Parts: sequence; structure tokens; C-alpha cells
Amino acid sequence: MPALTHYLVLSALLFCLGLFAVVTRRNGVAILMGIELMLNAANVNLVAFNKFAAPGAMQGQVFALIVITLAACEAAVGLALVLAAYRSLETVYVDEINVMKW
Amino acid sequence: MLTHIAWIIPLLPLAAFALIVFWGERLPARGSAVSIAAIVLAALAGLGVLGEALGGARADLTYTWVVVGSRPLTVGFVVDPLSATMLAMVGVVASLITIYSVGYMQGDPRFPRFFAYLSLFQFSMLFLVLADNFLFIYMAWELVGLCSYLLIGFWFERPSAARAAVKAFVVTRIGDFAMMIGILLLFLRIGSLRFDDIFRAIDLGGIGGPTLTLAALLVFGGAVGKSAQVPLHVWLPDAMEGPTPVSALIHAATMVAAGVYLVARTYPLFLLSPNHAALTVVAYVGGVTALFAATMGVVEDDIKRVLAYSTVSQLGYMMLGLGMLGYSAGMFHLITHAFFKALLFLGAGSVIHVVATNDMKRMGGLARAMPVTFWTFLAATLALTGIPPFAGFFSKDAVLAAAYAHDKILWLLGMAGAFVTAFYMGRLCWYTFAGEFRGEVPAAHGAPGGALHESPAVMTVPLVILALFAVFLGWVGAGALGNPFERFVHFERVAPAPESPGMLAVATAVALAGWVAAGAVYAWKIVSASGLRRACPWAYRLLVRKYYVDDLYAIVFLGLGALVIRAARAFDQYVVDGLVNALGWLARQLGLGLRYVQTGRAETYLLIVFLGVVLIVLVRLAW
Amino acid sequence: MSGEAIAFYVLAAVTLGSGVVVVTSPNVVHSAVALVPTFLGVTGIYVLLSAEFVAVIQVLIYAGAITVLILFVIMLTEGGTGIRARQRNEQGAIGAAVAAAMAGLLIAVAVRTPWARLPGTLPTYTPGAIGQSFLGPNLLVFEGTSVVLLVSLVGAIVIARKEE
Amino acid sequence: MPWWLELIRAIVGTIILFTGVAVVAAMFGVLLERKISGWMQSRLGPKHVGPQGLLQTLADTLKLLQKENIVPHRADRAIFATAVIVVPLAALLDYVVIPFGTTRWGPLIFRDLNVGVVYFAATSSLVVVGILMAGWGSNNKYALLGGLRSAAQMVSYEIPMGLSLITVALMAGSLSTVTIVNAQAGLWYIVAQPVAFLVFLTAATAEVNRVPFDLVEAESELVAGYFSEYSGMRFALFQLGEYGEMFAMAGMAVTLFLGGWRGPVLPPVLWFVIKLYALIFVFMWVRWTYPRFRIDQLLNFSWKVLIPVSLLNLVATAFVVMVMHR
Repeated sequence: MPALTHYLVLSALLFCLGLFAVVTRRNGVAILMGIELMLNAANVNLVAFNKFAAPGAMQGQVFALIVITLAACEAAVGLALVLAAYRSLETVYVDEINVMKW
Repeated sequence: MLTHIAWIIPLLPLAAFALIVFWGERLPARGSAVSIAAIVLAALAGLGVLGEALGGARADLTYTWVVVGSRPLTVGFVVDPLSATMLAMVGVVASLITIYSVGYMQGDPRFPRFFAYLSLFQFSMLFLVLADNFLFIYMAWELVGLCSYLLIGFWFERPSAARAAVKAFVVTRIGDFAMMIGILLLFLRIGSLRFDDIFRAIDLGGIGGPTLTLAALLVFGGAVGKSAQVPLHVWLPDAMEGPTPVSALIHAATMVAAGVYLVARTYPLFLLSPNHAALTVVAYVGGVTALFAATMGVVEDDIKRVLAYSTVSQLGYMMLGLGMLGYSAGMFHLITHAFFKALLFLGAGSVIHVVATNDMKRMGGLARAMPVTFWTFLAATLALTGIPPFAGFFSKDAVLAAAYAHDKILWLLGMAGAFVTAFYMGRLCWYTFAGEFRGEVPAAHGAPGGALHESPAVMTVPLVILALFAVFLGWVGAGALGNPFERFVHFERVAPAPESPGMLAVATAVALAGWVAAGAVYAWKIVSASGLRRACPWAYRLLVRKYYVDDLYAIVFLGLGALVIRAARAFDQYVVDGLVNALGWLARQLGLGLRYVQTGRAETYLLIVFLGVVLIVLVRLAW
Repeated sequence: MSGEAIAFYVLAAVTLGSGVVVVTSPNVVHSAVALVPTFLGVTGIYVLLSAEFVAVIQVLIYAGAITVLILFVIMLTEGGTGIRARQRNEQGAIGAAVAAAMAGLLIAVAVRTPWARLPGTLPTYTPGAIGQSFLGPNLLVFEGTSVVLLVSLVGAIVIARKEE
Repeated sequence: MPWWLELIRAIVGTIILFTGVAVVAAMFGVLLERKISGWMQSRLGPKHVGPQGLLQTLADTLKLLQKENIVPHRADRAIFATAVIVVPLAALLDYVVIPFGTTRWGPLIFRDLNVGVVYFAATSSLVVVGILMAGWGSNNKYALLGGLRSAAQMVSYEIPMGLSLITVALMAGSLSTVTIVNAQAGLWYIVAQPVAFLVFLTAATAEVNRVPFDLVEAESELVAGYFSEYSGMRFALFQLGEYGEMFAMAGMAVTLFLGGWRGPVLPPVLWFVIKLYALIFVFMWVRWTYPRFRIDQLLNFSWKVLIPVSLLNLVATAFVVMVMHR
């Protein structure tokens, strides 16, 4: 029977995979993917805690759903930004999107 | 009444200074009226204070200014016979000189500024006189030094004036530095800067022995610098680059006398040093200076420089008097000297104003053209040379009597100085006023037609008033009248030296001998001046080169000093600058390295954030 | 080893394995496609955690919508052109180190903390409980999320719209 | 046995069973399509293979199995190959929650999930991923365009479809498909919710990329859309997925609106199949009746007509349900 710790370890690993992607990827879309992985890891934590720490309350699942909703918002806006940036700068590589730095 | 509000007196010139600085050109008479009004008022008040002091009024106002650690730093003003006398003297002399300046400085483009400086100086000097503690004295000391610097360099377009100003400032600064150390030493040992506290501490044995001697000598260092005593006398002759009223006021009557006043003010310091060691030093410095400076005056052709050497010499007499326990004698000489030396300078200024040159060789026969100037100048000269019954006779002989009573060698030095003084003053008078005019009449200052003429009344009236002082002031200290000055200004623990008629006769004879010798050379041409020069060329050369003191200083400070300076420069360039450059280089390299952190990219910042998280947790765990 | 443990390890392997592909693949399209098994693995984890409503929403939103959106944007921006471009920036090594250290820390915390457990049992019918929770104690959060959703909808349209 | 293990078993069982069933159904569907289109166009359709051409699709399938699997030059092989699996797999996952009938031991369903309707929406949306993969993996601009159109279209039509699903769930008070079918004991929801039914049917048509929403594979524009480059067995798998999806959609429509297995006299399973094929027939009927939409008309139709209509319908239903519960 996997215990809470199992899920937490899985979530930690998933989170760090996402972190790695966010920190090292050049492509804006790939960075968004990393963020999604991190959010998923957080959700795993929420749901796991819901089951193992406070089964009576539904807060964990409720907040996981909210996080999913916000993740959808974030993906929509983020991808719109990438699209807009690509349209005006013709690149999706965030280190090349630097006109505001001058 | 006035005694207790005497502290207001210095503020009058200060107000004048502020007014002139801000509204100079727009004030009546381009600011001079304000300046004159302020100082005349101050002089009247000073005379009033003197009158009250004669009536026995005393005041000592003390305030606690700040508390340094646990020691209260008190400041205040003192009115006693000494300061009252000085107050009146400074006020009167300064008033007359300020009035005279209106004529002398007429047409100068920086006319208001001159009066502003003059007022500032008057404030500083009055402030100095009234101070009852070392702190105020030192502040005023530096202020008069600053004014001296500004006024010597008033015509700063002339490189010589600018150089002289810097020289005066730097040379006096050497003395000031010693004085500051002395003051700090006293403060450290006694914990107060107030004269009364210090004297009481000395009496109680709070400080004594070599330390007291050292402190006294250090304070005396300031006096040596300010009063142009050997070996720091070199700045005063050069200071004659300033306008003549400045020479009269600052470099004859008041500021240079401040050194003497300081010694008198802090007399217990010197008196109580073991075996009178400090007083002896004061006496010898004064005695040597008296003769030494006088001899240099013999070969000088610049009329103001002759008077400057004379001033140095007379200041030496004052120091000699103080050093030989002649407290009253020294101070009396200070007062009389202030009047007749101011008169001499103003007379010289009157001459210079007309002939537009300082060179005596290009003057002559001015007695006919400028009678007022001549007669007043002559009176002052007689006073200076100690011919009875003029003022200098009484004061100088009191000093010499004090010297005779304690140290025959110094007495001999003083007598020799008196002879030389009479000689060079006779030379000056004959060169300037007798014979034929040897120069050419300048168009600028001459009346229409280019004839030599007397100076305007605004200049001659102060001359006449000063001449009255030069002639009659001496009786104030006449032994025949019971010496009222000494009864008023004296130091309880020293008895006045006895005066003998024989000594007076000898002194008078020596002075007359000086006159006769001068007359023999310059009036009746029994011995030609050039012949004298040829007879002992080394002596002449020695005197012309001012005993090589300036050259010595040049070698020591400019030659030897240059090595030090070069070393310091190298140190500055390679060590200090190198350090600074190294810091700059380090910062630059750091920046060059760190700019890779400042990428402007969120990924990097996020990475650093998480790196920070990891590090913080690791550090926390390591504890 | 129980069936649940087997299922957990299989799902964890699927999740992390495809997650590694997502993170490391030099081809962004591969990364995006690998997101699907990752999300489905997480879905399985939710199922194991008795959160079936969260699980189906996960499939619906993540696997169905977000992945499609991501693929869509990739194809609209790079299409087939950017595959050979450098995908990793210069902080790859340090990023890997930091991520690894972070993982170590999190795992250490997860393992060493004695997690408390509150009394209570999971409702058998979770969608109902979630609905009660949303429209009951969490109503404000629900409404706030709705507003954010609306705002981001409008925002995304405005940002992505072609300039006229 | 924990319920999650049952679920996994149900899914695995569905896939294993319906791979067989769906292959047959798809083959039969293709034949049906050809026969119906022939009938509508006043021609005969396939006739020579087997009696009345009944074995035509079998022959076609055998032919496809023998053909070479062509992979385009510089195609993304991994994705190209995976896409073929994803599409039919996603279609097959739909069948987990569709009840085919009822027996003495209970409803004939792989797993009566208490989130069944949402599950259906979730799994049917997975097909898009496969289509996008296929379109991109082919390294072909027609395929890519087809994939993109498909993504836009399916994402758009998922919303009205989800809304109509919610409306029905609201009526039944449950997300479970079995409960929904049981709730239609008195009245089929096609009567109570005609608007939702029409929206669902329209969205389902779009979801399975059928005419008039077949822009994905618009033969005249994009050759064959995202599976232009697929041949042989892979092409067959796409056909399988498409028909599987169509059958799933029809089955869901039956479950939600046509009372599921319910019906007089005949056994429930038969009732279900009858209703299913009736809907299939409607799909095909529509196919040969309406011309194809333009892409902008397609999206506008979804966003500006279907979504507002279904939203209004949802609000109205919610209001009615609330009043009735009082």
C-alpha cells in the first residue's frame, strides 16, 4: 500500500522535472510545459494530503480543481503571449525576446 | 553696565560684514559707511568698557556649550583690565584705519569687499580679545589668520601678493599647529579650556613640571607664528604686499600683537613652569628677534618692508618684556606700539598713495609737499626710536629695565636693537622726506599738473589723531607719574622692575647715537653708504639675504621637502591610487562577473531563487 | 506487493518517464506529445487516491485541452522549422544540479516529516462532496476563479488577436 | 477488490473486447455507409464481393493489411507511428461508460462510473491529440493543416457537447450513465431536452469529423487531411478509430436522450442496437444531404450559435429543475 510519502516523493520528482524545464528551456512553450508539470506535482500533493491527512475535508480536491482551472487560464494567456511574441518578433525563444531590455 | 554686554561689541563688525557681503555695492558709500559705523560704535563701546574697567568693573560670562564625554565645554567672555585695554586699543586703531582706508582704497574695483574683510577681521580680533577660553581664542586665532590671508592677497592679480598670502598662511599655520597641540594637551590633562580653570589647576598642581613647560612652549609656538618671531618671522615682510591699511591694522597694530596678548593672557602658564623655563624661552626669542629683525631693516629699500622688520623687532621687545617678568612693560609697549606703528604705516601709505612706489630710493624731499604726513610720521618715528618724551620712550625703557633687572645679555641685545632701530628709522626718514625728489610723479594719483601734494583729509585726520596718541600716550606709563598703566594692567605675582634715571639716560643716549650715525651716513654724508657696503661686503650680503633664513627654508622645505613630497607623491600614485584603482578594478571585474546574473531573464532569476532555497536549507541543516 | 503498490509504481514510472521526455527532448513536439502520458499517469495517481472527479477533469482539461493548445501553438509558431534550434539555454548544468538538490530536499522533507492525520473518512461520492464544498464554504474561491477564468479568456483573445 | 482496480480491469477489458467488436462494427459501418450512400444516390454500391457485396469491407481490410506501410521522407517516425494508436484507443476508451443493456445481474456496462458523463467528454477529447500528432508527424502541409483544423474544430465543439451533457446530468441528478438511463424510465430526454439533443448531435457530428463538418479530411481541399500519408494497416486503424468514435457518440446519444436500452417487448440489448443504428443512419443521411461548411462558418457556428443556445438551455433547465425540487 503506497503511503503518503510515496505520493510526496513522486510529486517532488515531478516538480523538479518541471523546475528543470522552466530553468533550462529556451522555448517559451516548453517553459509553459514545465510549469504545467510543476502544477501537476502540486496537485498530486493536494490530493494526496486530502486522502491521507484530512479525509473528511474535500479541500485538497477542491483546490486541485481550482489549480487545474487556473492552469488552464495560465496556459491560455501564456500561449497567447507566445503567439503574440512570435508574430511580432518571429521567435519563441525567450532569451531572444529581449527588446525591452534595451 | 557695558561691561556685562561687552560680548555685543564684536558682533557689530560681524553684522557689518554680513551686510556688506550681501549688499556691498548698494550700501551707502559702497559699504564703507557701514563698516565705519560698526567699528566706531565698537570703539566707543570699547572705550566705555575701558572706563568702567578703570572704575573697577569686571565681568566673566561663562556658558556650557557642549558636554564632551563627561567634561562640560564652557565658553565665555572675560572683561578685565587686560582685555578692556586691548578692546579700547583695537577699537580706536581700527576705527582710524578704517576711516583712512576710504581714502586709500578709493577707486579700487573690489572696494566693498575690502571693507567686508576689514569688518570680518575686526570682529575676529575683538572676539579674540574678549575670549576667556582656548576654544574661542583658537577660533578667533584662525579667523584673524584667514582675514590676514584674504587681505594680504587682496590684490591677488599680482603673483607676489598671492604668494605672500599663501606664505603668511602656511608659516603661521606651523605655529597654529603647535598651539593646537598645546591646547589639546591642556584639555587632556585638565579637562577644561577655560583660562581660569586651567590656572586654578596649575596652582593646585594638576599639571606641572615638564608637561607644563611643554604645553606653554606649544602655546607660545602659536604666538611665535602670529607675532612673526624668529624663526617664523619670514612671512611678515612679504605680507606687505597687502594694502597699506591692512599692513597698519593687521600686521602692525593688532593681529601680530595677538601673539603677545596670548602670552599675557596665559601668563600663569609661563610663569609657573619650572625655573621660569618657558618665560626664559619667550625672553630669548623676543630678544634675539628684536636685534635680528632690526639689522635686516637697515639694508631694506622698500619703505613698508623696513617698517615690517621694525614691527618684528618691536614685537620681539614685547616678548622680551613679558619674558623678563615685565608683564606691564610688555603690554604697555604693545599698546603704544600699536598706535605709533599704525601711524608709521599709515604715513608710509600716504606717501605711497602719492608717489605710487614703495622704493625709498625713488622718494625724497616729501617733507615740503606733504607736511602733515611728514610731521606725524616724524612724531611716530621719534616714538619708535625711544626719544623722550614720546610714547615709545616710556614703554621701550620699561622693557629694557625689566631686562636689565634679570638678564644682562638680553639687555645688551635690546640696547643694540635700540641703536639699530634709531639708525634704520633715521635712514628711512632722510631717504623719504629730505633732499630732492628722485622719482617721477605718477599721473594716476597726482593732482592735475602732476605736482606732489598732500593726501586727502580722510587720510590725514586719522594720522593726526594717531600722532596725538604717539606723542602723549607714553605718559600713561611714566614712572614719574606713578605709572598709572601698571597700576591698572599688572600681574599680581610679578613685581615691576625698578627704573633708574641712569638707565633712562643710557637708553636715550643709545637712541640718539643711532640717529647721529644715520645722519652721518645719509644726511651729512661723512661716511658714504656704498663705502660701508664695500668695507664689509659679507655683512651686507648677509643682511640683504636676510640671514639666509628664506634660503634655508627653501633648501630645507623645498629641496629636502621635495624629496619627501616626491616620496609622498609616489606613495599617493602607486599605493593610494593603486589601492583605489584596485578597488575600481575589483568592482569592475565583480560587475563583469555579476552581469551574467543580471540577465533580465526569468529563468535565471528563478534558478537563483531555487538555488537560494537550496542553500538556505543546507545552511540551516548544517547548523 | 499489493496490486495498489504495483499500480502506483507503474503509474509513477509512466509519469516520470514521460516527464523526463517532456523535459529533455530536443524536439518540442515530442515534449508536448509526451505530456499526454504524463498527465494520464497523474490521472491514474488521482484514481489511486480515490479522487475520480479530479482525475476525469485532469483528463478533460490537461490531456484534452491544454496539450492540444500547446501542440497547436507549437505548430502555429515553429511548425516543422525549429526542430534543429538549440532548445537548452546555457544554464543547463547548474539548472540540473539545482533541480536535483531541490528534489533531494523535498524528498528528505517528505520522508522525515511525521505527517499528521485528522480523523474522518473520504466520501464515497466525491463529485457531490466537491460540489457541496464549492457552493458552500469555498464559494468565494469558486467565484474568484470564475472571474480569473473570464479575465484570462478575454485577455488571451486580446493578446493573440492579429493587429488590424 | 478495490474499485480502482475494477476500473483498470474495465478499461483493459473494454479495449480487448471492443478491439474485436469495433473492428467488426467499423467494417460493417463502412459497408453500411457505402450501401446507404449508394441508395441515396440511386445506385447500388458494392455488390460483387460476397452476397450483395457484404464481404466488400472484409476484402478491403485484407487488401489494406497486405499493403506496405509507407512512411514519408523526413517524417517524425515516432509520432507518425504513435498517432495511429492514439486515435482508436481514445475512441475505445469511450465505451467504458456506455451501458448496452440490462440483465438479471445488473446493467450491461463495463463500469458504471459515478463521473461517467465527464469521463466520456474527457476521453473523446483525447482523439484530438492523436489527430494533431498524425498531422504533424506526416511532414506534409496538407496533413498539418488538417490536423490544425481538427484541433480547432474539436476544441470548439467540445464545449457545446459538454454543456448538453451537463444539462442531461442536471435533469437526472447524476453523472452516472446507468442512473441517467434509469431516470428516463418515464420520459426520454429527447422529449424533455430537444435542444440539448440537437446540440449534442451536431457537436458529435463535428467531433467525429463527418460531413458537413469534415473539414479535417476535406478530400477536395486537403486530399485526406491528417491521414493523407497513412496507408495500409495504419489507414485501417484510423478508419477504425473514426467509426469507433462515431459508434461511441451514437451510443452516448442513445444513452442520454433515447432512453438507452429501454424499450418494450424486445430485449434491452436489441433495443440499444436498434436505436444505435438508427442514429448511425441519421449520421449518414446527413452526410449525403448537406454540403461542407467553410472553416470560419464552422467555428462561428459553434461559438456564436451552439454555445449560446446550449448555455441558455442549461440555465433554463437548471431553473426548471430547481422549481420542481421545491
